[in-house]
Amino acid sequence: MDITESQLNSATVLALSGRLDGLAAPALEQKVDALLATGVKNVVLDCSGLAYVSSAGLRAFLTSAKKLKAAGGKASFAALTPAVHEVFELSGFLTVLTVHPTTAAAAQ
Amino acid sequence: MDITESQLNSATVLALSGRLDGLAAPALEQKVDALLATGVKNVVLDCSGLAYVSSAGLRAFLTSAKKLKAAGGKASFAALTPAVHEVFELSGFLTVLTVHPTTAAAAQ
Amino acid sequence: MSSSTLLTLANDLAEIPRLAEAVEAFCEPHEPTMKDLMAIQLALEELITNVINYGYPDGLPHTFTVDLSSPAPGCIRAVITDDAIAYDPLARPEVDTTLPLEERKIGGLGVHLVKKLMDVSHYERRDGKNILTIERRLNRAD
Amino acid sequence: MSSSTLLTLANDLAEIPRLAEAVEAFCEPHEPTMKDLMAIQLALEELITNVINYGYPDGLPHTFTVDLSSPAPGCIRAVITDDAIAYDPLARPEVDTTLPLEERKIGGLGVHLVKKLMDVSHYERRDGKNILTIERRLNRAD
Ligand SMILES: Nc1ncnc2c1ncn2[C@@H]1O[C@H](COP(=O)(O)OP(=O)(O)O)[C@@H](O)[C@H]1O
Ligand SMILES: Nc1ncnc2c1ncn2[C@@H]1O[C@H](COP(=O)(O)OP(=O)(O)O)[C@@H](O)[C@H]1O
Repeated sequence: MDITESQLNSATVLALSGRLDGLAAPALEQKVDALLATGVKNVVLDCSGLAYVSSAGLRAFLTSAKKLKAAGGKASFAALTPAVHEVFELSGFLTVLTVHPTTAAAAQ
Repeated sequence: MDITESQLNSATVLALSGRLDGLAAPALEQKVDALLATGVKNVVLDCSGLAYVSSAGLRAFLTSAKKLKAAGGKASFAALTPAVHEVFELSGFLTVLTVHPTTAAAAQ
Repeated sequence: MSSSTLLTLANDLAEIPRLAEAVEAFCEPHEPTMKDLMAIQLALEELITNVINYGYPDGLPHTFTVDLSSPAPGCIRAVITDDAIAYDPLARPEVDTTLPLEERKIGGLGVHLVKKLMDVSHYERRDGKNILTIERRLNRAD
Repeated sequence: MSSSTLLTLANDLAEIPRLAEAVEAFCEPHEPTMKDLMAIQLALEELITNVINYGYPDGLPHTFTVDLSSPAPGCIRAVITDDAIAYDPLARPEVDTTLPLEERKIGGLGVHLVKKLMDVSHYERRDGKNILTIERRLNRAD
């Protein structure tokens, strides 16, 4: 999996591409920890290029969202593919995480 | 397998393309029988597009060559791919059949 | 002609993406949707991750198998067979997916997703082996 | 991760091109040359054609299997297992490939080619079954 960082409005956007499986999930958690350490609080996860997510990836999403919320910030998820959307839905993540149709809307 | 018929000098050229396996071999024998029935005696088998030949295909080649020879004609084989050439060689067909590098040379 | 693929895996998480590729190659002639592929890859990742992480407490190298087949047109079956410690992951209590963020437990989702995404999930202990069978009808409406 | 493919075939010559496709799909990750692919497809065609044509004299539908695997890097193995009548094709006398056109027999070449194109060819009768194993090292010099 590749993680590409950029800035949009007041949000730090992490564009995820490829497969967020159990091998790749630790890299995402480390990336969010590193952002938190530099004071970043508003993170948008752009999932438009995310082909696959397993429960290990969902765990990394949940942990990241909890940490950002505890730091007074927030995580927003944008542009889920239909397959990833289904996994969010079956996991009840559509109600606990903030999900937007586009990265632009998530970074408002 | 596809068989395409054309005329070059005094020879009837049959261009073979695809796979000459046990399923396809009867079609080649029928084609040569049909040519013999109309008096054709000089046949070039253009193998440049032949990706595969099995012993059933070799049998069809041998039968065709024998029938044409018995009718006072001849069969020439042209433009073998390396894989088909190897099977001819291992079968001793390079010495019993007439093999030319190109269709033009075979139709001289 | 029908075809099945037997994969032999090491107890190493690096097998996850390799297995995903083999699943894609096996399913391709059956024309799966993206959702189908993801569902089957995900279910297998969840189950083999547990086998790899918890099944072999001796820490030594072991192998186990994943057998891919199509028992009927438009249906994919995977059977995981391991000689790891006896464990039925399907017997675990249901997770509550309706709790708010603060109360959600980190983990436990994997088996929940397996059950939701598969049409069949079945555990058996036989001849000292764990045998987990999962099946999905391709292109199902959901 | 290592992978093997088990194919179940009917006693019908229409299986030949399907088997050839499955062989190509299985071998592809092992980067065979055109000669390698042709050699393995040809050896399998010769052997299964004989099973289909002569192995089941009752004329009824039967199935048999072809198991494709890679026992070592750069080596492809195929095992044909059938419950047809006991027959060892490898025990047949060598054909004479040096005779002139008129004296060449129509036929008998198939098994000759199998032996030449494969590095291993082995017959065994076990549990009422014919088990034929062939192997080829890919990219061999010849
Ligand atoms: N295949 C297995 N063999 C033995 N124990 C297992 C297996 N799978 C799961 N477990 C046990 O069940 C617990 C919870 O599993 P699971 O919810 O999948 O864990 P997590 O989501 O924390 O990875 C594990 O901590 C382990 O003790
Ligand atoms: N699998 C088999 N089971 C039984 N008999 C066989 C088998 N394969 C070959 N035979 C016998 O051996 C003979 C010669 O085989 P082969 O040379 O391959 O035949 P051909 O080249 O004429 O197809 C056949 O006519 C048949 O009687």
